[in-house]
Amino acid sequence: MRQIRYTQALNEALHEEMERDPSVMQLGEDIGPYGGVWEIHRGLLSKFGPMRVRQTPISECGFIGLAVGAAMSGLRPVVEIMYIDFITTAMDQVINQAAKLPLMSGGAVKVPLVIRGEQGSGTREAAQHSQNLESWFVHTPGLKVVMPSTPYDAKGLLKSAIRDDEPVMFLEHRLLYGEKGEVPEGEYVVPIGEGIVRREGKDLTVVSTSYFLLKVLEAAQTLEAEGIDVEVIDPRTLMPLDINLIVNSVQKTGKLLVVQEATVVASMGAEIVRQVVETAFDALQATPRVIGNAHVPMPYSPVLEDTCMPSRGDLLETIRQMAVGTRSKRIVS
Amino acid sequence: MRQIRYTQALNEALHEEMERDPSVMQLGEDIGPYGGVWEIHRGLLSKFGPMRVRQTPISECGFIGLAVGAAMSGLRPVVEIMYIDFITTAMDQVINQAAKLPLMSGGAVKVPLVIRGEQGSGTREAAQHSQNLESWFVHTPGLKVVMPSTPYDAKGLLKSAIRDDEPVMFLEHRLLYGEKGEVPEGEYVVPIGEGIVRREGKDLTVVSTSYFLLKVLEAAQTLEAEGIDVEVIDPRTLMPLDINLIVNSVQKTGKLLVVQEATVVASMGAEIVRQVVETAFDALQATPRVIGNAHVPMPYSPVLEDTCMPSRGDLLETIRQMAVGTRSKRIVS
Amino acid sequence: MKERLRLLELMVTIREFEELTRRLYKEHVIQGALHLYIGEEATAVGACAALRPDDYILSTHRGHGHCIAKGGDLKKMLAELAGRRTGYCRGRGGSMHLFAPDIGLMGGNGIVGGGIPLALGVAYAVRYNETDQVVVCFFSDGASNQGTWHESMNMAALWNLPLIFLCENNQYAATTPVADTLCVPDVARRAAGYGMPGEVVDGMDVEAVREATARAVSRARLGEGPSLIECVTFRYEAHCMVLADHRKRPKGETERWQGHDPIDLLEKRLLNDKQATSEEIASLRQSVLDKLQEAEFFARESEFPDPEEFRAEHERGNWQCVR
Amino acid sequence: MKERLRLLELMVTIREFEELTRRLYKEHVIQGALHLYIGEEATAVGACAALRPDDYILSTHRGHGHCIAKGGDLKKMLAELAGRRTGYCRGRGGSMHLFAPDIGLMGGNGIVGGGIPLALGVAYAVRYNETDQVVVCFFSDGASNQGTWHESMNMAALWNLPLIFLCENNQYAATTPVADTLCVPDVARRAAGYGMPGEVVDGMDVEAVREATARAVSRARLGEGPSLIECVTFRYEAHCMVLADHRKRPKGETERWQGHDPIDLLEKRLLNDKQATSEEIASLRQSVLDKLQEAEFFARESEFPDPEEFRAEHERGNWQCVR
Ligand SMILES: Cc1ncc(C[n+]2csc(CCOP(=O)(O)OP(=O)(O)O)c2C)c(N)n1
Ligand SMILES: Cc1ncc(C[n+]2csc(CCOP(=O)(O)OP(=O)(O)O)c2C)c(N)n1
Ligand SMILES: [Mg+2]
Ligand SMILES: [Mg+2]
Repeated sequence: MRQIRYTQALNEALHEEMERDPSVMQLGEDIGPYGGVWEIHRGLLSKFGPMRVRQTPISECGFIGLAVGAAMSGLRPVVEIMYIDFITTAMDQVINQAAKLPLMSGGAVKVPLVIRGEQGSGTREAAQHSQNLESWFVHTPGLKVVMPSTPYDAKGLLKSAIRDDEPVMFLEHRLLYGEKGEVPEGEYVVPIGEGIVRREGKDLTVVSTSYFLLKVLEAAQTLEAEGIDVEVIDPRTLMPLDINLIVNSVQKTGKLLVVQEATVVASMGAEIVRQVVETAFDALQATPRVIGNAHVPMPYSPVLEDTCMPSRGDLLETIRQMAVGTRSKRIVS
Repeated sequence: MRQIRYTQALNEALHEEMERDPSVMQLGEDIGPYGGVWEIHRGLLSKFGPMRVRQTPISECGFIGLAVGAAMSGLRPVVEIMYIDFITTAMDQVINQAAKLPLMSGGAVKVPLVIRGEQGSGTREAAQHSQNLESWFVHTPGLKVVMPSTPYDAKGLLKSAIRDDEPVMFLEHRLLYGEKGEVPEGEYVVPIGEGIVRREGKDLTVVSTSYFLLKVLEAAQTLEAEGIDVEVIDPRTLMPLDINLIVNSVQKTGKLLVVQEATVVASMGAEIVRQVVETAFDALQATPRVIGNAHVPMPYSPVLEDTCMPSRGDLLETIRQMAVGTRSKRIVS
Repeated sequence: MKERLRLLELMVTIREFEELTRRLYKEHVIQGALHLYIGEEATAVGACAALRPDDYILSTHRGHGHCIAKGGDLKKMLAELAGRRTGYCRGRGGSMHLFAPDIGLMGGNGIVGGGIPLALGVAYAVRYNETDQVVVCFFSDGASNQGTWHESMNMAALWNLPLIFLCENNQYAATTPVADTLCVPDVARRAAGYGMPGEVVDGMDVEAVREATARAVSRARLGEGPSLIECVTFRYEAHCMVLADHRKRPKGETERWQGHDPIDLLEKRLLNDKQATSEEIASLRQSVLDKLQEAEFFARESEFPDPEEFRAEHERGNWQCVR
Repeated sequence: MKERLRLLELMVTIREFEELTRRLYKEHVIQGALHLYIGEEATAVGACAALRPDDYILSTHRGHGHCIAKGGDLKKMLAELAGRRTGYCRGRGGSMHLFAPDIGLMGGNGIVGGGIPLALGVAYAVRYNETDQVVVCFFSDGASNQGTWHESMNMAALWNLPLIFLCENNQYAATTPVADTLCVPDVARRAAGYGMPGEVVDGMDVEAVREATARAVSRARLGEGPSLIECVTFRYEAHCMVLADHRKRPKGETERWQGHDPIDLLEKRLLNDKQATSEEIASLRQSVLDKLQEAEFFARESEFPDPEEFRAEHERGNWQCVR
């Protein structure tokens, strides 16, 4: 099958959905003639014109609000937020408007809106350009949250997100943009809410998303040689979460490790632990764990950024410990 | 000891701290002649004048930013946000500025800032005025998060927050405002980061904060008659969290229930479960649980709002089940 | 003449509706937040009188007047305020969140300034669909100092959207007088910074508001872009039911404005111009009261939403964590 | 004459500093985000020339020029850009986040428009402390469309703060020309909506910028409140090191602006007015290059921060979840 880049997969999804449905439109900074700073909007302006491909001023709150109002009126806006960090300037429109109006209106209006953008650490851009904010959105009722890790999923999930009648936060990772993967020609969608087993194994369940998933898969590969057999699950969607897939895996392996890039406290990782503990407490044969970025604003200096993120070595070590280490000896009355 | 209202305790803290330290100032809507819509600023304007008690336009992003800039310059601003829901309009200044600049500047600037305001559900004000957002702030490195449940703690913790050199999110609950409690005359502080055992018990550890704590204590009282002995812990501060206090209690009771008003997914409750599981897995004799508001934007209608919040009955029932119900039968290899 | 009576009827309906909600609030039939529009009737009624049924409006936390002026159903409104399933939002929104797309009302908003970008989006959709509808975005003096206002003014002008920014300058934002929050004497003069016409009108004069709005509407319909209209008006009552800020106003201020009451003003005109008699006006008021009584009855008798149904509807509600 | 040479020296320093950072970026000595200020030197240098050392400035993502113009230490700057412990922020901030309170620089900012309310706060503190310092808030055309700008303009005027809003209109926000984002021909005309003086100046003419700023500074020092100055300037280079937007500009545009280069302009004046010879200018440039070489050496030789120390410093870092 042909291999294309993650950004190209997104670009194809946009082209196809805009062709399919005249109510689909794009909003965002620099998405016009330049085609977006990430080049995901290439070719859209010339094909669909400025009403449907609207390059905006740096007024995130205003244009995300515009998108919400347009969505209430029957359009299907897809908004690019250049770095997820900037969503802070528009949180009111995301949280109090997009997420709440469908319910508050009693269904009188729908908000079929996609807010997509990249997030992530590891590029030495310092604390205001390095956050992973999925946990905020997962915590907020009224939003769906999607985090595709492959070009295939990026395209298929973006198409699903655009067709969804609820607001969807579509979170990419800028270090995934250059990654290539198999993407078939022609129409397909990946449904929102379905996770996938990326690798089968029996010793330990590792749940991971987005860019970190690649590192987890690589670690799993490495550990195979040591006889450690890791099952890797990519939820792909965080809200709604395919908890059954995770629980089934933990039922098998008895062990859960969540690996994420977001800071850990009150995060999606903590949530996965909560849900697994709540539904499969008795299956757990070791303390479930979450690893992720340190709880500090991300420093610029490469050496400091590196110390704030789980390294390849940290990952290998954690998996090793959990897979082969002493199991919990507890006997329950 | 004298009994005063929660709002009065806050008012006293503001008066005392402004008297003690000329760099302490107030910012917020309607805090001038009217004394704040919650009346927490009574008497401040006439005593300290408009430079120190600055009533603002409805420009939350601007005046919270003002507070950050003023804090960088050596003042100690205390900002009132009328409902925590409105912080969405100023998230950038909270998250990307206040929380990050101290680190990003390498310590060149400090941001001794308190953002205080009330949150909560239960007053039929619908989805845009009913959120509990502590989990977002806990998830964000660079912020301290405080949630006092009694007038005593409100006063003592507000004084600590004002004296703290880091930005503190000080989260109140509007249904606590009318509550009275013992507050001594004269100077005292409650340190940030110390939880408290509100009630000793041996059957079950319940962790709860803010307004829900009152309901938990009442439930514990009720259940005493049934022979159920509940230990109730009020962390008071969520970041940093006094996890030892909680873990010690769970070591004793073997069971953990977190009761909160916030929605549960990716919340502080999930975090407490994660931390307890991680540090005291073997002590757990039953599945730890979190209960809280439903994962929906809060509807207005009283019957619907009630169905979205754990009721007194739900609370009693959950505690009963956990305290006396079948324990986990799992035997670990 | 018919039209003038209609304006009067709408203003009286709003005023009496508000009086009724006040009573129902005291009885706890209405709960939560309730912001009365009394004193400001001429702005909603005047502005909406210049609109077609298929034009849009976006409202605020103080939105009953806007809904009535745009043709809202009193029964559905009151039922919503009482949290009933027969309400405009099936009881989910309440007073600050009336949505009625069928009459062009695209929602109230509990976030001050939060509705302004939504109006921008509705206007964008109008242009997208190439219809000749227009959108009126209501907001008050307080909201004009929100960043959303600036961003929306700029984009509306930039893209020439059929959007009318209608400022109801009622002299206060909650307890705070406008002079304490607005660094210039009026909001309208800010329009120039966006290359937009900006006009101050007497917001107590329903016909003046209608005329000013009609001018802006005709520009917008012709594709000539957005306008800003500032209606100078006054809120007679407390900011909301739990504040008593109106008691602390400068002595005589409210009375002065009441001397220029929008309903009185139009009544006098009708009488002066011999377009109506006192009796006709009295009977108009009575018929309004009758309709309101019916609406009250409807709201009181309506069922509350069914929690079971609600839970079933919201499958992501995580209900096992509630009970 | 001394003063004019000093202006030239600062502008040359900025330009050469930027050329150096570009080289160091290609070598990965500098990483992450890097926004060059080349072409805009006259605005920072002109504005800061009107300030006292104890006055404040707030900067942006494109902040090297501001820092140098306010008297920044080249060594500490470059060390910061290279992520060293000897940098202004001990390596924690990087290019977009230079903080140097000792010279009055209260920080760059990675959020467009994010620094404007901070400047408001610094100006508020100045008034609070009753000193006669002033604050200059740098921002570019793109940032002027953020809500924070409006909110800050209003509050600065409302409370008469000693704040100068200094817009560096460099014609673009990333790849987007200003005409696509600003609904009026210039930012300065928006000042009237805040009752503030607003002035457009040639941002390539360092002396014009200095004079305009000096007028605003003297107003501010006398307690007469804020001003808005719009400097018309141009960014010659790409938005940042990872975009090549400058290649897609209309043909000849960059060259036209380069024909009005701020450094050339001042050099010509110095030569014309016989205040300097070509040799003197060449040697000034050489001395700048020497200083930069020293700074480069310093940065390269400086140690990186110590991760252990960093972890110890941040006890709430939750380090057990990292490794
Ligand atoms: C963002 C935000 N800040 C504050 C509030 C609280 N609040 C509700 S109404 C109001 C006053 C609004 O004033 P204005 O815009 O003039 O409207 P008016 O009440 O006069 O109609 C305030 C401060 C809010 N709802 N949203
Ligand atoms: C809130 C926010 N939105 C978007 C960006 C991404 N971004 C960084 S610089 C820039 C362009 C800024 O334009 P302008 O304000 O004119 O400054 P200039 O780069 O011209 O100096 C953009 C869009 C950002 N950093 N912050
Ligand atoms: Mg008002
Ligand atoms: Mg620019």
